[in-house]
Amino acid sequence: MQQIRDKAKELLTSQAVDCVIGYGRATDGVTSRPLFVYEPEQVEELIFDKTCTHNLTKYLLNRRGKKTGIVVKPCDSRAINVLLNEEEIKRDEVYIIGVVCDGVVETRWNQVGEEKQARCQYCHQHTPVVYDFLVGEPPEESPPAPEDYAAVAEIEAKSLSEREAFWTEHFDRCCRCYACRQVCPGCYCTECFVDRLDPLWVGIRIAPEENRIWHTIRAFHLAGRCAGCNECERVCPMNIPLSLLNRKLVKEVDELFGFQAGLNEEEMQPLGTFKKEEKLGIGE
Amino acid sequence: MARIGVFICHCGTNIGGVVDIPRVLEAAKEMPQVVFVDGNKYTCSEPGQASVREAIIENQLDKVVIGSCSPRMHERTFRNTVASAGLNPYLLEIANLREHCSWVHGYDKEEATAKAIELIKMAVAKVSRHEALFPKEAGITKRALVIGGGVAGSQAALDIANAGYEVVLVEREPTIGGRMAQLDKTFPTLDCSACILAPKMVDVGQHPNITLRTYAEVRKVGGFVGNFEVEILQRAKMVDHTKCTGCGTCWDKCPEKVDSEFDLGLGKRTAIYIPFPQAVPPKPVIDTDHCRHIKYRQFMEEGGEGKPPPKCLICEKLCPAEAIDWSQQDEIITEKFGAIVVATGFKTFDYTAYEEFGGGRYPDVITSLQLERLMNAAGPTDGEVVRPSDGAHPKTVVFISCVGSRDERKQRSYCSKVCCMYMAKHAIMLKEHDPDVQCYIFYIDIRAGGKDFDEFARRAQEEYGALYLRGRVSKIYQDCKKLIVLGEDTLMGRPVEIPADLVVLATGIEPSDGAAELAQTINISYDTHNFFVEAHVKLRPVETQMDGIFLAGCCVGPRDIPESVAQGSAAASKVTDLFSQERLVTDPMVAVIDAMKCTGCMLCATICPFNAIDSQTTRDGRIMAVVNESLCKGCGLCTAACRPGAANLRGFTQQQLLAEVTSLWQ
Amino acid sequence: MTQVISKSDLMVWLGRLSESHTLIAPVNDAEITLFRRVSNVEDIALDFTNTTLSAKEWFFPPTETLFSVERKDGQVELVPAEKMEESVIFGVRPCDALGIALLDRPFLNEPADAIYRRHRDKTILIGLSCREAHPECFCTSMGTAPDDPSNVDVLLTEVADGYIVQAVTEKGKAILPQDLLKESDVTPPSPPSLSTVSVEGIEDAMLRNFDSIYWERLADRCLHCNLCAYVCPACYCFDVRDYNDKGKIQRVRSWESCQSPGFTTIAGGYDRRAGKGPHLRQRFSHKLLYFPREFGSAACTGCGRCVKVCPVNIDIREVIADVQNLGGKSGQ
Amino acid sequence: MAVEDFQPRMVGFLCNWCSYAGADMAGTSRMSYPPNIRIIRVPCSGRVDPLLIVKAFQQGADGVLVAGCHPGDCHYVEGNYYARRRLALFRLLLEFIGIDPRRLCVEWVSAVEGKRFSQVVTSFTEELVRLGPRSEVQVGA
Amino acid sequence: MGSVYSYYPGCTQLSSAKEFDVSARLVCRKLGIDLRELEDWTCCGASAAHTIDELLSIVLPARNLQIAEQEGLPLATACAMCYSRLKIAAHELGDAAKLDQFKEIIGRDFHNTVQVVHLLEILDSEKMSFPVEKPLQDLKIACYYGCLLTRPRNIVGFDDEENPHKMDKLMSSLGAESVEWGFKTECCGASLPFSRPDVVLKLSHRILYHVRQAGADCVAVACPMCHSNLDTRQNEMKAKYKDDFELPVLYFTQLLGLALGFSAHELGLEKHFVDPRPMLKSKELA
Repeated sequence: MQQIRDKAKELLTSQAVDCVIGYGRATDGVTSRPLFVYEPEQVEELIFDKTCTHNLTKYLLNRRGKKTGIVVKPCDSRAINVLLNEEEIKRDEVYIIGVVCDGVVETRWNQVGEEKQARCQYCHQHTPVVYDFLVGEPPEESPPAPEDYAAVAEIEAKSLSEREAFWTEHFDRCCRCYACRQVCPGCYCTECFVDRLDPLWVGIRIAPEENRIWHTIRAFHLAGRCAGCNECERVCPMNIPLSLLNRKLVKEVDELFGFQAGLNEEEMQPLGTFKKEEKLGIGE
Repeated sequence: MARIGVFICHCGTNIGGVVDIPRVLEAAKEMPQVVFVDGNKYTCSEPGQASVREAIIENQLDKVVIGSCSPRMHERTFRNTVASAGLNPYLLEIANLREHCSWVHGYDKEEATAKAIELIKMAVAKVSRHEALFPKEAGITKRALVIGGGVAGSQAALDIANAGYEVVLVEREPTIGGRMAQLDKTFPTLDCSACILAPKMVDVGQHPNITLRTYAEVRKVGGFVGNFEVEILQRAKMVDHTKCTGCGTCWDKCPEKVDSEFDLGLGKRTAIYIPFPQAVPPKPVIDTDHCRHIKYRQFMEEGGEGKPPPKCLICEKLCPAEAIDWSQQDEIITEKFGAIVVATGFKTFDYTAYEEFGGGRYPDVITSLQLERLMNAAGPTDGEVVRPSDGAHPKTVVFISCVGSRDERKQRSYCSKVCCMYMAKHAIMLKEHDPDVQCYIFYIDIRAGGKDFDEFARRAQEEYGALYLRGRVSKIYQDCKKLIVLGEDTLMGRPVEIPADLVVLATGIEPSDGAAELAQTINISYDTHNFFVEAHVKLRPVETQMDGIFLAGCCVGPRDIPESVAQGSAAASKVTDLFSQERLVTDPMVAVIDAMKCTGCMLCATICPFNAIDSQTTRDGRIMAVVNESLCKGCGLCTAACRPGAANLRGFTQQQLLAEVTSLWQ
Repeated sequence: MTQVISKSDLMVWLGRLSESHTLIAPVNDAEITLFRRVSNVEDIALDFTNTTLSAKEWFFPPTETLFSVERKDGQVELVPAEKMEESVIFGVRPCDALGIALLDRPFLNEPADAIYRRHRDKTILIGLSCREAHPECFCTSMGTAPDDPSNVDVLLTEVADGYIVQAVTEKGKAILPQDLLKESDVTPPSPPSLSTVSVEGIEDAMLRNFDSIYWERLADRCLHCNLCAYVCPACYCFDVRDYNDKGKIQRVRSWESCQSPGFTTIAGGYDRRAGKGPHLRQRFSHKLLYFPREFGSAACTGCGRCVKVCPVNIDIREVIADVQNLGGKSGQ
Repeated sequence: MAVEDFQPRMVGFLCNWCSYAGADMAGTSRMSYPPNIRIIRVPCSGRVDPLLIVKAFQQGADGVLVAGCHPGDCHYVEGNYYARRRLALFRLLLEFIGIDPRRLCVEWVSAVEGKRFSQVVTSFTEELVRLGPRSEVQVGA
Repeated sequence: MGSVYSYYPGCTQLSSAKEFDVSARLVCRKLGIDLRELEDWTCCGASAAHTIDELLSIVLPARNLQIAEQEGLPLATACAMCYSRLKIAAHELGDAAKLDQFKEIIGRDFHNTVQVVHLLEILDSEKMSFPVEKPLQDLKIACYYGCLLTRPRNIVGFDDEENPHKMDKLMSSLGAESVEWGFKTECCGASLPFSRPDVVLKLSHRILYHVRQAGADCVAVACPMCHSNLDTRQNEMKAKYKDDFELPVLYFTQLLGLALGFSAHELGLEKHFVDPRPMLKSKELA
């Protein structure tokens, strides 16, 4: 924690960056919230603990062209690679303070859980994949445990009609606040397809059959790009299990194309390339 | 509100006989924005078109739907009709009532009519989202680039030049001539290869419209048909060809001897050299990898260890024209062209992959091309056919066909086409050289399709006593001075064992080195063997998917000389045809990118098969995609891949396709 | 002396109401509580702190069809939205009740919004005072209280052996189940105390700091999602669009938020409030400046929902305090 | 509705160069097939945006057919390779949210495969009849 | 190292080619390769079965595969012939129908998952190093693989079928010089000695002739049948072709054994017709 503050102070005083994005304490006094530090003297407000679940990389999209320091967890760091790959941010504009992380906990306003978040339990990326300055000791990288898709498998085990019922029930609750989109680093479209009037893809009516399109395509637009920070699910006021959709695609993308999003900056996202001889189970 | 007119063609009874057209017209009246409906017996006929034209004018229609045969049939026709009525031709949509309806649903008139109504409905919905489109025009740079100076490339260059257009011929080697120059005689006429090729080469070298760039390679190709921008790497020749007279003193006196590529390692050449006497240009280059002076210079510059290599400036000292120029450097030349002919030719299969033939361990197992050099009067042995190992005259010569052809195990499934014929030629020529020679030819089939080809192959057997054995050779091994060839005569059904003095492998044809890389730089497609792919195998054999880029010769696949020449001329005529136009008109049904929506992720650029999308930095520093309309072919990959919906394909916009879909339920 | 109804009798009463009216009450659904139609009173959640969405969604639904258009033999016909049923909403917290009262001002202010009025007229509110306060609650600072009976028709207050029943309006009296009520001398428990924030002179403070960098800085963190607006009992921005649903054209009204991208973007794509700062400032200006000036009080009920759901902890209480402490030049 | 009198409605996105031409060929050679399909002409199978597919399903399509050139034959060289990846993945997603993947049929049909086209459409139509109508929830009120 | 395999000796290894089996086990033990002899194994059908009955030639070896599958270990063998039979059986049973037929015949379940490896594939000098005690200095070896080890390539996938190098690499890693020659994979006449001894003699003679041409001191083999043909017939060759080779023919395992420091006796060198010991002595290897 002190390391982060010192590094932030150094960056700000040397004017290497004009702002450091990190975590501060929330008004409930127990959880954390994003903190933008502009003044060296302000760095003492920076914190880092197991409640720091936010993926701050989203904010880089608002700071194009400005030198910015940012605190990232390993999962968030993958989002950075995605954004670099898609030329949305420039490497030399971002100073990455990577934090070694062995998981964050479930938090709600004024509540800090004991359990690690589900995603942290199957995560084996404890050191950021990209950083300029590393906080904490990189642990012995345990041999990548096989991804755990238990939650996904659970849905897959259901019958079609069960699955349909399951999702309809959830999509029915969606009030289309778009918090999931707004919090997602991968969602940076100047105009989201759901807001478009012409062509009108998604009707204004907040109803299951419209919401279904919204959630299906949203997930698909993140296929091969979602690095699994699960912010979408966390912020959903209606507790829609959005991570299931993303995880499903993460799984399939890995199995079909052997690709995992954001592990490096260069690799082209799977829908931006192809292999002539590959067999994908369609048109064969 | 648009004013849409719907016209339905009976196509005689083709449509009318199945679809209840009056009912379709009734229904069409009710469709949104439709203000006029009419039927025709034959809409494509002159009276039919006239009635459409009049209707458009009388009813001030601004959009038109025609229910008729497939748009693939008459779209162009009807666009002209619409245009003749003063409408933008792209404000037309055709509903396919014949191929997709009446002809396939004849068994059920009810269903067919119902379907026809919906097809019209879809077309109406789509046309209501149509916008006027305007073709763009671009000028043409009337200069052609020919890549490869073999017989195909030379022919193409000459024909284009003769048509009065400028040509730049780029050749990787120090001379043009290509493979044909290496050959001794040509089948089936047995006339001397050099004798018929040399004049052509000279013409190329001297043609006022042809700029020859030997010892050069194409590095980068940008732009599009009519306006290519090409980067050519001109390697340093170290000899100023404007001064050099080609007197030959330098290469006579140069002390450094190295294996001659042209003679395939059978002979030597000097470090400053011309590959062969009839080379064009007849002026030498210095092989910087072997030149003693260059070596010495490098040694000194790098301040290397040990004793420096011998000093040497013999060529410079002896050159009467003072043409030696050590200051030359490789340089990149950028030029503009309107069209490109690719004729990069072939190389022969590397037979060392065949362990059963010794995998290159036996000096007296050679390739057919090497034999050509041995037989050639200008070759390393002055035309004397001798064994590389001991210079003895071979009496028993075994030929093995299909080495690196028709062999799945070596990933060479294809037939190299010319081998059967040149083996016959070799058998004949060897006998001519030395009557005591006995030739054995192991073959799979004799493929002698061509004018006088079969007769030729027969002569080899009947007049020149070549023994043809149908079967593969299982092994060659050295036994003292002999090469023992073990094989099977599948016609006799028994193993054969031939003690041979010389074994000649008919190595197959494959694309030259770097073919795939070149294909990538100029963005044409190539097959699994790295042969370039024609736009259409049958109907567009010398064109590529890229407008303005044409193919000739063996870079497309195995060919013989006449075919290569023909292709050279064919490609040339395509080029001149292109150059005969003053301006190029581009199809307006291409993609556009909405600057307001583009997020600059450039996914579209990566997947565009035609490199038609460039990135551009906007005033506020955002990266943004822009479509090069001359390159875009309107496939719409970008449109489907664009998440923010910035890319949209004119003529098949998201709005239009969605309108078609939703119209079905409205 | 007060009237009391036992817990079991409450269920009986609600049962009766569910026959005569459409009964709407808090129901637990996927770990959240929402007002939903109930046919079976067993489903009603009594142990809820507060619902995830306020009762607003029953007067001002996320989406409702204002009217639809149908093509009948060449003619175009307008079909008004279907009539709504007489309904009772049970379990409205005082803060939400205030919220409804706040919505009344813009919606019922002549010319009144006919559909909203219809919702109001046909609905009876049974309030439920809060026994406990939560860290996000600050209703007392916004002019109501955990046991505030105003703005509902009937108020229930939980006591040991049941609920104190307090009819507030005639409408309320009318539905009281006299046979189930008992006289009792229980005294209502003293309301819980909760966090406060002073809105004293907030309008002026807002004016003073209208152009303060504060808003830019606050907006750094803001994701501009619509969450706060959608959970807010007092937010009432909406969007109206015509929507062609498989040939059936409908004029649809649905929730909108000042944080959404298109908000106040006018023809030609110009947006007076473009930029994160002005965007976010609009939310608080409306609640703490424009609405009070228009209708006399802040458009906030202190329910604390926005505080609770905001993914990045933009806490209106903190904002109010900050703005007041900022020393911007005096307003006007 | 009884299965036998259920008439599925399907949308077919056909690439202009192979499959649409293949459908024309089916017409020219009078190879009849069920009339349920509504063909939408697209330049390339790679032009088909999943949005169009979900939209068709939402509107009430019982099935969607996407047909393009055989891999390697794409008129645009590689369009169908991208389509293949996109649709393969999208199909799995549809299945995951409870839309029967058999309702999204992807086939490669060349310009000369008129017979094949009619077979594809016929068997797809039969498949959809077997699957029966889609549930109200998906199609929407 | 420390690798574990099911081991299929094969019939000849227990009789005429005992020294092959013995040396194989010896060197493997020393190298920490754990060979577990298959319980209740049967003949693979060798060169006879497939000339009589195709099904038989599949079922015989496959039975052993089935047993190995129970063990759940890869199946190793030293004999080129057994190797080829096992490989071919596994390949043939790739066909579902045949697989069912097989299961029905032996009445046991089988999934055809066993990986068959030849000892030469295990003793890969690129994957492991050998604790050489006695380098095979100035010993020229002609490595003879025989026709079965590398063919058919698409089924066995052992090495280049015309000019394999696995054994040569092994030998050179032991300090010997492996000569390049053209007959590494030519047929020795296989099982014809009883029906067509003349053919066997001709073929085997040709092989040895070229071993000598290549200037080798001895032949290294990986197949008992090849061994017997090359080793036992040198007298007849002398008689018929006037070629007195006196060329020792050893199993590659024996040469490996020598290098690892085992004695001539331990490796059963005395069991050969052409006694290799004098030649080895002359090079101070035995």
